Parts: sequence; structure tokens; C-alpha cells
Amino acid sequence: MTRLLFFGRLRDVAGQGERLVDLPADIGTVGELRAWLANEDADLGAALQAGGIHVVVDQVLRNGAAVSVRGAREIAFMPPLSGG
Amino acid sequence: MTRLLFFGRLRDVAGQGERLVDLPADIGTVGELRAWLANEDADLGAALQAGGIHVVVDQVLRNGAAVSVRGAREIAFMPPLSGG
Amino acid sequence: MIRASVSLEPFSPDAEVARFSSLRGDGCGAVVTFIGYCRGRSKNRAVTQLELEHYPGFTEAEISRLATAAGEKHDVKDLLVIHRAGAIATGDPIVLVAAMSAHRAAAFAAVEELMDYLKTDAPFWKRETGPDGAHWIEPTAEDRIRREERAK
Amino acid sequence: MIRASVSLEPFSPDAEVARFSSLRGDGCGAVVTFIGYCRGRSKNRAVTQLELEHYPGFTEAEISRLATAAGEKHDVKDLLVIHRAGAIATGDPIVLVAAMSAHRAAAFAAVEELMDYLKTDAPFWKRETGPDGAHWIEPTAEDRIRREERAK
Repeated sequence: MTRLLFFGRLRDVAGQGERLVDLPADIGTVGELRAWLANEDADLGAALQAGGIHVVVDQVLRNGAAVSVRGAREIAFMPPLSGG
Repeated sequence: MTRLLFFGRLRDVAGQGERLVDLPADIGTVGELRAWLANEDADLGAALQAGGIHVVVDQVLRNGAAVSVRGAREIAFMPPLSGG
Repeated sequence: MIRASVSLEPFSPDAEVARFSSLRGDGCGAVVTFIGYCRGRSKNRAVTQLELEHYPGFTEAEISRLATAAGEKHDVKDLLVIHRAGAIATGDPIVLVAAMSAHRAAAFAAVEELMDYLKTDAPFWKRETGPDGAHWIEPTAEDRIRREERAK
Repeated sequence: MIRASVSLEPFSPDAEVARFSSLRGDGCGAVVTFIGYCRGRSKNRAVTQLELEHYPGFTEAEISRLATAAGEKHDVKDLLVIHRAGAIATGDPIVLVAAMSAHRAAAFAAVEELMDYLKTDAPFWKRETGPDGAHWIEPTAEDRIRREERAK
């Protein structure tokens, strides 16, 4: 199981802050994960493709569609930071 | 009676921080006051002539030998400020 | 020491600063603190509630990393950061930053630098609720400019 | 409000800051404080005692004037200054400056500016006693330079 986290306005779009999913074996990258999510929820897919979205894989900031998500336990999608 | 105040190293030279004096009637300015004090105490006179000494007459900063001391109740001699 | 934490409950800046400054050695000549409070207005809109969402673990690590960077840049070894998350009432403290150093310039610089970092780079998502509903907030242009000025 | 005082007894910066910040309105977003402590060393000499002589009445009036100038320059209306005088033990607070404002830049600027003023222009005469005797202290070249930079 992989835990997906959505923050800020992405949480609103996703409808919840956290989703536990079984990723299909053919999903190996952030780009493939986004496409898979868009397939089920077009609004969420569009929001994840927008500019300024950062991806954190197992608590490490990893940007770019090619970043691997294989074996990841936690993948977070972060909209632009509000700051403190 | 006029109260003379000496601060910092001037206090050390004067031997005390405060002196109550009866100023002679012919002493009308800071310059005349310094000369009068020097007459009694050459070391103090020299210290009061040194650079950076500020004079405060009745709690108002008033620099220059020509400043009037007539009617003053309190005259303070301040060496360069150490700051806070 | 660099101490960074996120608090889900209201905290007392006075008590935290007292504890922090009690740890100073006799070479410490300066303690600078900044406390940011939740204002009742933001950009001329009334604010009735502020919510700060954070990413547990990641947010603390990022704040700690920013504090370490600000400390190293200004040669300040002792820094404290406490940042609220959750629902914050008007008038409550949001962030406390404190620094101690031998002389004042370093402590001032470290606290200001760290606040500039936090304002733009801390992983928080801020939602303000007012009479006209809730809004997600992003850093202001002024915050970005201060941050960029610092980076020069 | 501008509050400036000289204290002949040790004071608690924590209690004073708590009182000051409790007076903030809901438009206040920032409180900045500086606390200067008596160090055990000065310019690589050990210091066993520090004495700060002041001119009662005149010193308070001058500090108040400097605080008003710093506040007006940065549009900060609420400033607190407490300055020790007398014999000060190593580790004791010497000066507290606190400012509150809507946004942080003004409060930081007012506190730093006022500290720069105080370091060179406050009517105090400072005597440090160490193993090699007592010395009267004048502002450092660094203090004067900071002060002049500010004046530009």
C-alpha cells in the first residue's frame, strides 16, 4: 500500500488529505502516477499537472515527472507553499 | 548655590560626582566657570578643557565656552559618552 | 544548538524565550527574538480564522534545515524556532524565532534571515476565513523580494 | 506609546516583554525584542564588574528622545526601552528594547536603529573592572560605523 498525501488546495480537490492506494505494477514514475490518478478523477489530474506543484517521495523533495515512485511508502503532492 | 556634576572620568579627577558652589557674580559663561575651577584645581581645569567634553546646563545640552551659566541651578560636565 | 518544532497547540512565547535565554553562557551578549501574531485583518480583509496546514515530519525537517542555514550564514549557533500549525485564533502567536550571540549584529541578522526564509519557504498552507469565505494564501510579492534580496 | 526608563536594580526582561506584548491590539503582527547582557569578557579581557553611570533625568530624557526618533523614522508607535545603570553583574540584562508593528520589517528596523543610537549616543559612562584594574569605556569604532551607516 502507498499513502498519497494532498495539501492545501489539492486537499480540497482530492476531497481528502490522505489516500491509501495499491499502485498497479506498471506505475513507476511521478508522471505515470499522475496519469493514473487523472484517469479516475479528471479534476485532480488537472490540479496535479498545474504549475508549482512539488512532489515529496518518502519525505524527500523530488521534482520532475520522471522521478521514481517504485517502492515508495508515502508520496505527497504540495501546492505552492504559503510560507510561515 | 549651583550644583556642579561630574561624570565618568571627570568624576575621578574631581574627586566627587557633585559639588555645591557659590558662583562669584563675575562668572557668566561656561568658559569663565572652567577658568574659575582650574584656578582651584589645575588637573580638573585641564580635564574640563579636553576635547569631547559636553556641558549640560539645567538638563539642556549647551556646548561652547560662551554659553551662559547665569542663574543656572545645575551644570553638568560630561566626558565622551560610553553609550549603552 | 538549533531547536525547531511545530506546535499544534497555542504556546507561550514568553515562557519559551525565558527557557531559551536561561541557557546562555557568559559570553552571550545579545538575544534577539521575533514573535509573529495572528492579525485580525489581512490585506484589508477581516480574518475570523486562520488555519495552517503542515506536513508532519517534512515541515519540521525543512524548518530545521532553514534555521541551520540562517545560523551558519551568520555564525549563530543558538537558534530557537517554534511554529504553530492548526486552527489559530486572532491575537495568538504563530511563530517565535530567537537567536543568541556574543554581539548583536549576528543575532539580528540570523533572526531576520530565518524569518525571510520561513515566510516563503516553510512548508505550510495557509487558509484565511473571513466574512466572504475561505482563501488559500501564497507568499506576498514583498516576501519574495525580501527573500531574493537576502539571497544576493 | 514610547516608554523609556533607567533601572538601578536588576530587571526581568521576560516579565517586561510579557507586559509590553500583552498591550498589543489585533492589528499587531510582529513583536521584536533585543536584550543585551553583561558579558564576562570584553575585547578579550575578563570583566569582573561593570558599572554604568548615568545622569538622572537627563539620561532618561535622551533615551526617550532617541526612541522617539527611531520610532518616527520607521513608523513604529509602540516602543519599550529599559536600561540598567549602577553595578551590573556578569550575565545580567543591561538593556531591553522591544517594538511592535503590523508587519515585521518596521519592528526589526526600529529596534536595530534604536540599539545603534543607544550604543553611541545614550548618556552613560561605563567602567569595566577586570584583573588589571578599572577602565572607562568609549563606543567602539564598529559602533560608530554602524551609527553612521544608519544616518545615510
